[in-house]
Amino acid sequence: MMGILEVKNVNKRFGGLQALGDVNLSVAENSVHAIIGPNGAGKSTLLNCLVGKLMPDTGSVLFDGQSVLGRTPHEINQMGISRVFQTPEIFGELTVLENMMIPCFAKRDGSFRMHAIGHMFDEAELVEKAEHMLESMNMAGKHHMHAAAMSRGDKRRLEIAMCLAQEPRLLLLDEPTAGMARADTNNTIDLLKQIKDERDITIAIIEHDMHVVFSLAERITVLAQGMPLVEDTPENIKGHPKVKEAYLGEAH
Amino acid sequence: MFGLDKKDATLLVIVAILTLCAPFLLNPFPSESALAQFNAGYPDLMQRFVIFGIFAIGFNILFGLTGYLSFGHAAFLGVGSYSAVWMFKLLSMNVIPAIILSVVVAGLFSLLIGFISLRRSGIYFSILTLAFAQMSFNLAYSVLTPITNGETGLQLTLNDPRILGQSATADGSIPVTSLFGLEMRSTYELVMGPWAFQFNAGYYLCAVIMVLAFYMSIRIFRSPFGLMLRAIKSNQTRMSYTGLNPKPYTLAAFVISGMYAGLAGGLMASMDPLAGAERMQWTASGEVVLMTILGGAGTLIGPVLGAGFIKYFENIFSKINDTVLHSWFSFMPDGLENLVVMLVYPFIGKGWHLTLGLMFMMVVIFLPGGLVEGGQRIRRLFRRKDDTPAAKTEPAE
Amino acid sequence: MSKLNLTRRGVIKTGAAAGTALAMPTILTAGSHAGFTNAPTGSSVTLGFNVPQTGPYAEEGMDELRAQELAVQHLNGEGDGGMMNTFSSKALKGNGILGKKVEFVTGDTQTKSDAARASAKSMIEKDGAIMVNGGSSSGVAIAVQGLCQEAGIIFMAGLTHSNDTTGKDKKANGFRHFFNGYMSAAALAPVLKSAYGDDRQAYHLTADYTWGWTQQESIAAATEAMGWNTVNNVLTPLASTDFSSYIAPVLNSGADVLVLNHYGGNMVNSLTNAIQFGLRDKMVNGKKFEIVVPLYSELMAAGAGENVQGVIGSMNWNWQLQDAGSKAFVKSFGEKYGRPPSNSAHTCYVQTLLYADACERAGTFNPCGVGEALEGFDFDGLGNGPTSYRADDHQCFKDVLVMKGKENPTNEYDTLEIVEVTPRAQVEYAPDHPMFAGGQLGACNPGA
Amino acid sequence: MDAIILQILNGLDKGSAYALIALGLTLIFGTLGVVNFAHGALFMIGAFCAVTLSKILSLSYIILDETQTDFLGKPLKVKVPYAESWFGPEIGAAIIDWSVPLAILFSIPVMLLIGFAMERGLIKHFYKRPHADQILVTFGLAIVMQEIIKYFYGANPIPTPAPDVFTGSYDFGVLLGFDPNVIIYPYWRLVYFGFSAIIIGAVFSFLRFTTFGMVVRAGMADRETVGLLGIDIDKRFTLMFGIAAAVAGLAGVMYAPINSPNYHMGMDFLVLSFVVVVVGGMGSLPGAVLAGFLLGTLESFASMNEVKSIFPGIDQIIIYVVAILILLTRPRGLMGRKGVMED
Repeated sequence: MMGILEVKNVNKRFGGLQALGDVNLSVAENSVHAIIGPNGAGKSTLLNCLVGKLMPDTGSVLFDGQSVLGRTPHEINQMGISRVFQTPEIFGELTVLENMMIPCFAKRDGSFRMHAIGHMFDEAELVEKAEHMLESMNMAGKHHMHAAAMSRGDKRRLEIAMCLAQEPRLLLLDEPTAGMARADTNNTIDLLKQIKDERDITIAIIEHDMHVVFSLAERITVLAQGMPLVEDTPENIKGHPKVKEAYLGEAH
Repeated sequence: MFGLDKKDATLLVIVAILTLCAPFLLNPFPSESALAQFNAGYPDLMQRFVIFGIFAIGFNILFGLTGYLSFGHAAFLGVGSYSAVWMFKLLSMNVIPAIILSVVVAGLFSLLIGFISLRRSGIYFSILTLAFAQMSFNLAYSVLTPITNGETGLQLTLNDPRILGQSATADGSIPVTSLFGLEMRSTYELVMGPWAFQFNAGYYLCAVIMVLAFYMSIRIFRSPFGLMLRAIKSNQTRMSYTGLNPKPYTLAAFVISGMYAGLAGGLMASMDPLAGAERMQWTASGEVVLMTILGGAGTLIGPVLGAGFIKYFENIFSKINDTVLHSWFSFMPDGLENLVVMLVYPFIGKGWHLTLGLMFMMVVIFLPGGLVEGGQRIRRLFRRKDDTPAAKTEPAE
Repeated sequence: MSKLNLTRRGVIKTGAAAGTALAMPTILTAGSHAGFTNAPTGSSVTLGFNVPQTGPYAEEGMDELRAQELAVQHLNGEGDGGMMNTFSSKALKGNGILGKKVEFVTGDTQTKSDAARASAKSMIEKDGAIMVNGGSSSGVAIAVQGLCQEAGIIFMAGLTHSNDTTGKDKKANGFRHFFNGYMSAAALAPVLKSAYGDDRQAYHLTADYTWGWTQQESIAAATEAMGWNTVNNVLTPLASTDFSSYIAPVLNSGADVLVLNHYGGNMVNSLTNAIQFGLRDKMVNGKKFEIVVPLYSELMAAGAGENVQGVIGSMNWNWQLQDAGSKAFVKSFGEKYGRPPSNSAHTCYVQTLLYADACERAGTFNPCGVGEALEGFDFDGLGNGPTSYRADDHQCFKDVLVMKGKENPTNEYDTLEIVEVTPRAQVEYAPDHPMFAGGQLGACNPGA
Repeated sequence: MDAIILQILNGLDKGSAYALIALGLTLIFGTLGVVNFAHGALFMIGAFCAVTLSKILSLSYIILDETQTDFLGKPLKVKVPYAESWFGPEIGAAIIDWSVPLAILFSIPVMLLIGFAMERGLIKHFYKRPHADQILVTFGLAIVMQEIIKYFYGANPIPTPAPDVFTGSYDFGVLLGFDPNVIIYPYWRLVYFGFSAIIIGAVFSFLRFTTFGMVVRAGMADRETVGLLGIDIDKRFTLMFGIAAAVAGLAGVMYAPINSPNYHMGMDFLVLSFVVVVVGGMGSLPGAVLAGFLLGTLESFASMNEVKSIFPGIDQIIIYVVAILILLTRPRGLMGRKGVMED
């Protein structure tokens, strides 16, 4: 079966360094797929190749049968891929509600629309959608706060909410729990589980934290030194000797 | 009201009332009193207040919202002025076609320059705009003299081949600019006891246009488009990863602000049909940056305040000479009078640049949000007395 | 209650009750509204002095301002009267103008046409100035002259040397006492011929804007007429500060004279650069290499320092002139300010007196009357010998000074010496001379 | 051919002035991350150090000479410099004559002090502020500085000649086998070129071979890490600012004889020096030097009549055209690093 995301023979070199070597990856629709690997395994490079920030030297990346290569990040996003960053990328100077409105507009109007006359809150339908998203993320009542003033956990939830507001078909998460306290991490896991249950969505997650990975993932790809090591179910990965070897010596 | 929420509508109404009453408000001192020196309610300066207000409002749409610092906006103002004067020379003395042409030409010119300059960001963008503007100035001053009349500036002459209208009036003068027959320079003078107030047709045209421009700027600030521009300033990464293309948004903002500058230039030429190359010099571009920041970049009213402040300084403070000073302090004993005059003189009259520079540093150091922030601080100071710290984060005004 | 008075300028004056029943309404009478802009109503009359007070020409402007203040004192009967005593017209009595005390307002032109117009407008609209005097560049002069024509007041240009001011951009309400590019050239040519011979190869460096072009055109025509050959004319950007790349090729071009059609900072720098290259120490074509600066001013000479030594140029007036008028002016200026006046100061002083005198002779402040009194006015005793204001283009005709940088200056003001006073007949030209063609004076405009 | 050699010479000389100014600007930007619009004013103050010293050295007392008269017909006041009465006319005159080179010594402490004061008093508070704020506050400072100079020295340029031995020019043409007078170059400009080369060399060696320089270079590459190393970076930044100010000042001192200094000469150079820095790449010292020479040479070539007859007015805009072309083809200038000043 053809996955929603098909990565074929992707290579990327930085000078003398082989960052990605013949990476193949297939993410099945409506699954949660985790990509793990030690530091420097090429996880972030791979992610950047998927969203248009980096251009692979060779290989192909197909999303829903269409190539994403050579497209800009915003074009790829409009195809249905949203990305959550390691440190939340939100519009700090804007209010929470304004933050939420932006993806709503982007979903409806595409990558550019000269929409300079009406009031942004006159679009009742979109405002309702934004408010609904905030409510479902337990952020009602924070509408008029500056996003930068929120706690880190709230920022993360806002970022995820912003991505979901675009109704993406594929959500990419780049170490969403990095640097979080255990309680926050668990909240995030619950949130992602909830999202998974409530929506038709494919989630690809890059994660360091095995606890998160094994709580969520349905399939796992292990990268080491830019090469895919194994791809299997969480149960099989857990005891896999190659994986243990790859992680050997890494303090964890 | 007008598609604005209550707070914005109030602001608009206040601004409208203030501009319409400006002839009274700017002439608070009786014309014979010593303080009449500080009166600013004469047509030329009032026109400049609102015209530079328009310029700064437009600049703020680019700089205040997207954070792109252009050092070349004066070029659009200059191009607007030249187009307007050419329209007066060739077509008619009516200001409407001239203003329309200046906005269109400035829009096209800014589209070209914006398209190229916006390929870079940060200081590289600033230097690109600066380079374009300086090129325009240098060329307008010398090589393009057939079009711009170089050093002297483009003026009307008695031989202009005006298609709609005459080259010279019956008594051998150059016709004056008008709005369907209402001469822009006609002034109604109201004398009330010791006070004299001047109501100038040109000023009111500019004032109405400025209120409209201000209204447009509020609409843009509050629109989804304005939201996108603020998003660009805040976080371009998130912007792209939300499927939005920042380039056309910034370019649109650049062109809109260029058209505002062209409008200001066209109005300037309509009030006084001359277009000089100095209008395009980089210091003129710097001036609008100063206005915007002095007033408060990214705020609605800030740029207008800043424009008024700087123009007031340039036109009122520069005219205070030592004779005037001596007459002010003549009540003091001679030695003291001379001492005071000596201490004050470096800062005013020919020294007004020094005061401007100092004030400017003070504002940037202590009031990064400009005069608007100063106003907010004062308001908060008063509010704190009866209000508990309800002062929470206010959305950008 | 109110009286409407629609006028040509479109000014409507109204006296209205000042809000309360107690206040008496001010009703403007016809007498207070004499049919021209800013007609003085009280016991005083206001003159507007529009000079650069900031920017590179600020010193020039300061000197003009000093002279104008002095002129106002003299008009009001204070001080020693200066040139009023030597002036051939005796209409001025030292009691102000037409019995009204003279007051003045000042403005800063910044040497930008926009700013100059703004400050002139503020003098006219706010301070009620009846005339505007001063300025230090042709661009500003022409811009302000246009404004004054439109507003209906008299403009007397300060330092403006472009042919255009009284050529294609002349205006009925504008007058110029200063000489122009053509007159400089006409005055210089014979002196250059006798000093450097009639077989010279000239290389021109010219400021790339209107004044530079007209100056170059004039001097090239005048020198070619006496046998010189113009090897090359290179235009230099106004913004240039370093002229080395323009000067370096001069020697190799076969030229033996360098003409610097520059003014102000440009001239100071280009002359300094040329001297650095040692041009004046070289021999070319068997002759000593020479430099000519068509338009000199004292401040430029001071800025260029010893570089001006031996360099020939022209001037409108100089404090070293020994006629009674100049001596009287230098004395009263020198005693007040401790320095000799510059030639632009002289121009502004003289123009103030001439304006006042014209008002007295016309018996009105109406610009049309004043203009008529100035047109074709012949006078003497204001430092330039017999002088005439030509009616056709409002250009003043008088002797022109040819100056040379002094070899051994005795003090900081003694930088130039007078080589020759070229008589007025030699510098005159027909009003329709091609270099001045293209404009019309138009009709005088009294404004409201 | 001779014309081309001549313009290359010219270009190198102009370029050395540009490079020197741009170097100081880049030092400040590269180490402190501050966009200093007052740099032109520092250059101007340097030139006025030369003016001031020459005024101090020629401080005079006045004697009245009854045989001559001044413009008012009174006895002429003749100024006799103290230097001449103390050291004798010849040595005294020589001291006055050499005031510009002496001003190099005089200006270093002055400029260092001004630099320290500026950094401690003002710039320090702007490290964390947006670049726009830095531009504005330093621009305000530049206006204030030039107005102060104008207040004391007036608006007119003040001639500040080089020592007599440097007047005249050297005939390179003869050296290269051309006719005499074909390629000549003023001595003082040659001195200026050599001087710039020495200063540029000194700054580079200072950064390369001293511990201080290594810390600063590390700071230029990654400010935060250096801060983390526990090195007292504050003091070094202050010193760095002082050095940059001194470099600007020295450039100004030596420039004084080339063009008589006036109060707004800094503004004339400001735009130009920014263009140079940006073309070179913000924060890159070799880039600044390279761009300085490049733009100087191109400007010289653009002033040739042969070029101007093809592109009228090209010398008016050449600098900007080059800047635009380079920025569009090389996004970060000739030698700029990624991520510097792009937000």
